[in-house]
Amino acid sequence: MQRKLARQFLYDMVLARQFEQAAAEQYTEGNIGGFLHLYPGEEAVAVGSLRAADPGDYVVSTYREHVHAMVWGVSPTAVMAELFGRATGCSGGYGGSMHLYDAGHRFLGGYAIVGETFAIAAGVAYWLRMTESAQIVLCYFGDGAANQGTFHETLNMAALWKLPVLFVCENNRYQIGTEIHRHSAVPDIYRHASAYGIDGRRVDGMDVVAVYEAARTALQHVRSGNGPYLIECETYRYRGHSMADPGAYRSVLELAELRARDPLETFRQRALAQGWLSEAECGDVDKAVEAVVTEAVRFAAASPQPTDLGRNVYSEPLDLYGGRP
Amino acid sequence: MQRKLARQFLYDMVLARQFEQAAAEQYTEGNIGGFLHLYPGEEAVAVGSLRAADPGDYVVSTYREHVHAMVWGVSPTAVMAELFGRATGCSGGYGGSMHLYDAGHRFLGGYAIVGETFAIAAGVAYWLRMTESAQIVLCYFGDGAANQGTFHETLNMAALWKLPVLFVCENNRYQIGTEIHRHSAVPDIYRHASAYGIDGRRVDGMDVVAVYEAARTALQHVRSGNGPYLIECETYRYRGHSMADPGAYRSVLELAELRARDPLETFRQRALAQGWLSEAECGDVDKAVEAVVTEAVRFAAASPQPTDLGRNVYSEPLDLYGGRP
Amino acid sequence: MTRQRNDSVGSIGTARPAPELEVWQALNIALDRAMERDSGVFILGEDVGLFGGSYRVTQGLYAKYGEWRVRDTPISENSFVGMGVGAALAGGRPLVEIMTVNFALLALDSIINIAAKLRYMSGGQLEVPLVVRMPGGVAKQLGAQHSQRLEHVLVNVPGLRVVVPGTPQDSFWQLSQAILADDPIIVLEHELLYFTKGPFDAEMPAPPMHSAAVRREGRDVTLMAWHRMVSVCLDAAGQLSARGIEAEVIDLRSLRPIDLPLLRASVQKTHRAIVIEEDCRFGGVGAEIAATLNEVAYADLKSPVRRVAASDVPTPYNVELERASIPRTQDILRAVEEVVGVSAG
Amino acid sequence: MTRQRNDSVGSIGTARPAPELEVWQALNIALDRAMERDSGVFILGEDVGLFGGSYRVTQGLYAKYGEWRVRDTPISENSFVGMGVGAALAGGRPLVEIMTVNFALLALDSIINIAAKLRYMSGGQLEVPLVVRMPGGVAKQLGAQHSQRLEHVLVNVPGLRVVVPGTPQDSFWQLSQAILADDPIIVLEHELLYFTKGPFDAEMPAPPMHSAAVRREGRDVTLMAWHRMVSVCLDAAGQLSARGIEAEVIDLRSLRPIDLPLLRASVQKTHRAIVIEEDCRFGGVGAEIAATLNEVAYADLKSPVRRVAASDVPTPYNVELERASIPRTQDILRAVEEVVGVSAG
Ligand SMILES: Cc1ncc(C[n+]2csc(CCOP(=O)(O)OP(=O)(O)O)c2C)c(N)n1
Ligand SMILES: Cc1ncc(C[n+]2csc(CCOP(=O)(O)OP(=O)(O)O)c2C)c(N)n1
Ligand SMILES: [Mg+2]
Ligand SMILES: [Mg+2]
Repeated sequence: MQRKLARQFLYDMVLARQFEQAAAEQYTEGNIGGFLHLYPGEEAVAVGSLRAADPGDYVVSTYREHVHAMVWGVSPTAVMAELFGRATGCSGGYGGSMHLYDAGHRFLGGYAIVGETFAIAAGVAYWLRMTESAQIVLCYFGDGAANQGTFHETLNMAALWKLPVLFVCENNRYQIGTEIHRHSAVPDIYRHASAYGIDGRRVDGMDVVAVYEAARTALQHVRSGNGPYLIECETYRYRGHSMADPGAYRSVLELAELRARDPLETFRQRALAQGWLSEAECGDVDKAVEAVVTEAVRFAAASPQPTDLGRNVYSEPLDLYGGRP
Repeated sequence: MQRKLARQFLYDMVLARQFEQAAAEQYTEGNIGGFLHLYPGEEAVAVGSLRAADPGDYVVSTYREHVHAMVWGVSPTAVMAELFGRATGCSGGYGGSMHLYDAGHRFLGGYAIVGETFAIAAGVAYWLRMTESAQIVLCYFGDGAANQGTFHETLNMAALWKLPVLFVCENNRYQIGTEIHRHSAVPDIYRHASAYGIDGRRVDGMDVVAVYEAARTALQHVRSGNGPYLIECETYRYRGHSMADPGAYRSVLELAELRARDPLETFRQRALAQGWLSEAECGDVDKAVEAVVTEAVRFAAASPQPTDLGRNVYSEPLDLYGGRP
Repeated sequence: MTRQRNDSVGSIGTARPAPELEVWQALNIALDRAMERDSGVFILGEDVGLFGGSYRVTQGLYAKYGEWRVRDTPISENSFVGMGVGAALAGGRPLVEIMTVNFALLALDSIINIAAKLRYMSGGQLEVPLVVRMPGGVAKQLGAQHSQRLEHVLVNVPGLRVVVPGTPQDSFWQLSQAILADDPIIVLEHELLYFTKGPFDAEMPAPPMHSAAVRREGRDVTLMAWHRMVSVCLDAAGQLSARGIEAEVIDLRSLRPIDLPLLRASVQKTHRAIVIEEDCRFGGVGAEIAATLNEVAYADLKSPVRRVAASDVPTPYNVELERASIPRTQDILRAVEEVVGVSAG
Repeated sequence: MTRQRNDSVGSIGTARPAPELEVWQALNIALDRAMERDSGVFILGEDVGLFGGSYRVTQGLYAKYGEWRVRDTPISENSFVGMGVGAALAGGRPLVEIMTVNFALLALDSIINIAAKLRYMSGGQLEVPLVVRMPGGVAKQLGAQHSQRLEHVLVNVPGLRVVVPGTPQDSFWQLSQAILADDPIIVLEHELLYFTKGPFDAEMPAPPMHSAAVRREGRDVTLMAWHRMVSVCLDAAGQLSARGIEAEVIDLRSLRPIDLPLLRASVQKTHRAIVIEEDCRFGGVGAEIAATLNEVAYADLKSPVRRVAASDVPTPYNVELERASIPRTQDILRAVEEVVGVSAG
């Protein structure tokens, strides 16, 4: 593979890892509030799939979306500022960690109610298909989200109308504290696709190259007008569900086993072994990312608070009492 | 097969046919109001499946449930009286055609919002399983209902916890005016079962014996603790969706083709040919049913109206203002 | 994500000669004109296409605009409303028909927790020009599950606007205005009004979408209502007039926002007010109107604002009980006599 | 379909020595005792079992009663609430926990169009002794989608009862009473109150489930609130007292039905009343209370009932804006000064 892409993968994953680490620290220090869902362990999924897409495509993600936003072009400073709730955040400080948006990059969020991403993505795809646009939509969801009725409803419609959506399942085996075998009768999420006549396949979500290759094939299929496609990425989150969850329901062994397959480290070793990247280049990436993350935190901390409580509720200010004095 | 059962099938289907015919007439005369969804053409489904169940089992049906109620033991007079909205109706005149109930017979309705039957049935089954009861639940739903999120959510839970439910799909090819190929990406409803690891099969819903045999096998499976089972019955409704719908969206040819396979007539011919029933017996059934239906209409028309608007909202009368004078 | 800009409502397309129309026809014309004018307007809903709509509102549009712009959906309310939101985000002007308000209970997450909040949550980057139409109200013996009213649920939600046209002219005006607006707007229609006739002029300039209208002038008491209850109020007003009591009848037309200035002005004249609603009294829309009017027009009121509302029961199937469960002319007469009596004494 | 009959709340099980407890512990004890007493009581919800519940309310019950009586569900709100209804019909006393009120938007069909209506629609044959617990309110920076309040939605529904315990004692009493009742009951809990401490005595006889409680006596103005707003009112009352204004603070405890007699009695004494709510003002529960109190206590009131409520915006993430979006002590002080001023002048 090209060195350029290899460097990109490494950069994205290092950024993802360091950014989330910084976010965790800032949360602990009280600079970030609310629910904070982090991505360590799952980096290969967002990076591999998004890097396979075209910049003109749309992305719809969940509340665990910091990394998706950044890989899709939202600057780390704008994301960190949003976590800080500042006016310079990508949602102006009104959204928060679970509600990152960037209209310019067609990054449409950021949805905190499990299962919402399906219909939003399919709706965008409906519009793209109706207007015969060449763009497609990437829709992310977790293993737990697959049990929500909207999964079924939306996949049926997406298949029925051959909508250009790539559904990417981030199967990290858990719905908060409930392990997949206890929440899904058929834990092989990719197998559900066939119930709608949709092509689905499973890929090692700890291997960024595998995810990238699978996503390319899938996107080719979707972009050619063959309708939706579903990829199930087997991955794992190292941390608890959110900063509030110690993740005590998981065994130390399980965690160790998965950490041994760390997507970032395995890729780094492979890149070095294959000669895609040199030690020096890897070192440069680490340094570059460190600077970016440090700057993101500095920028966020130095940014102003939003001050207008009532704006953006409607297209123009609306007086509920029609001009009440 | 035994003559007794054959006579039962014939009686049930003739009653179903004649009762619905009478209901249509009473609706036209203005004695029945609201939405009236009739069953002609689909008789073999309710009759074949319910006659295969044990009287102690529970039944949960849709708004097209007059026949299910009667086959399950609710008297035709009580059903007709309910359609008339009278106090003698099986729901006291408060429910109407779409809301027939009979607690004594464990006939739990009568649900008018498409897709509601799944969870209700699974909930009853959960209780039966939790209390280690030998009873099971029969859950009816249409082809259109299979696209509702509750289908997916409930089948997953029913499979996950091996709940004793027999899901019976009345696939009459239409969701009001929308033909199945236009509402389901995979019109083979029974194939959806496998997405949950549930056994599912398709049966000729115009053949009461076939439905009965399939239901027996399925019930055996369910009752033995193997979890849910799904039967898709391919059937057809002769009339429009409800009395308000002329059904203009269907071709005359399609209708003729299906009428040629009329479940009632084909069974009658077969029963005669096989010697299960004699002409005389068939004639007796027609006469007996005619008397029952005539009596049902007379009884309904002669019955009193319910008069108390406020009863049965709560277990005991509740003053919203806590004793407001 | 560029979205076509639009001209004003009054001058849509070309006139059709139609002195009197039924509500469904007025809605149909509004849809047709909006779709002709703006190729970004499209319809999603159950049986809106080939079947022509349960209440004929979308009749003819499938043949004229094709399946992509008039899409028959499966029974998947929460998801097809959510798809409407997605399409709106991408640049479209989707118009979702929920076959009846009762099924909207399945789609409230898409309406309340997505459509209404996205503009705000995104710091103003995203907009959701979505129109959701739903027939509702208590019709004729449809039973409890098909008679659920949701006004009280929707009016409380920041980000939504709720209009309740009851005449052919208002139906045309307000639906047209809703389609032109850039916010998620709920258009509640009443199942018993679709086939009622009324004057119609597509060229008449439209009043503001959220303004109320005085349907009958009077000096003694103000009756405020919407949808079918307006005609019940007019009926009561007629009978009251015979007894020398002149009731002013106001059609609210919009429930979020409400046209409080008009209500105040009326109360300043009549000094007595009653809200009549088909929804249940406890926590209904009438409570908001009464509470607010009591606050802002306290000095003008001779007695507190009264409410005449549906009985606190699920809607019974029996025809007599059903009638008794929602306000009838006599209920309004009784209430008026009470307030007029009270304040006279 | 026989269902176990129950003894009264006051005498459940045996006492545990616990002078002061946190709300979650009181709820936990109520659940434990109900499950010990009645084998028909069981729990359905996300992470209620192995995980012990997001707010620890079900902690320890999975180990004690097993997976059938404490069931971890998939993320399928509408269906597992519907299953609760089915189990209740068959003879059980299901207790469904919806992880937070926000997700209840997905389950409203099961709650409003099934649970609340079955007894009535069936002519009284069926009963649905279902309890649905949901944590809600505006917590700390959870963002707009996780701060949706649903009081206004639920109080309007015939067939439902809605209680809003805010103290450990009330949480124990009202949850215990709800489990014993034979109607579908919604128990709304507040996310910020779970870990607040308060006196607790499991043996103290319980007051009626739907009664309100006077938390502080006063003669000048009545402040009515529930959940976290009660403490905000008490804070304001303390400051007012320093200025010679004695506010009476009432904890509503129940929103459907409401304890109007108590509110009336208070207003007869104070002649001024303000409803304080975390929900949005327009069409909120406060509107019902204000409208009704204005009607029945008109003569006693020196000024119309006021409302202090959340701003009409989706809840912002930014901490300062979030605080400003719901009533604070100073907002109550301002409102009190207004009514006292107004009525004094
Ligand atoms: C409808 C709904 N129910 C419950 C929740 C609470 N909740 C937030 S995340 C989550 C688990 C989701 O698991 P999964 O889909 O696998 O995504 P993951 O967090 O593992 O990435 C739950 C139950 C929610 N946000 N929305
Ligand atoms: C949630 C919901 N959406 C829409 C409707 C209106 N409706 C009533 S029956 C029906 C078609 C159902 O089709 P199917 O499930 O195949 O049952 P059938 O009527 O054919 O027996 C529709 C759309 C409804 N009652 N509930
Ligand atoms: Mg997961
Ligand atoms: Mg059908």
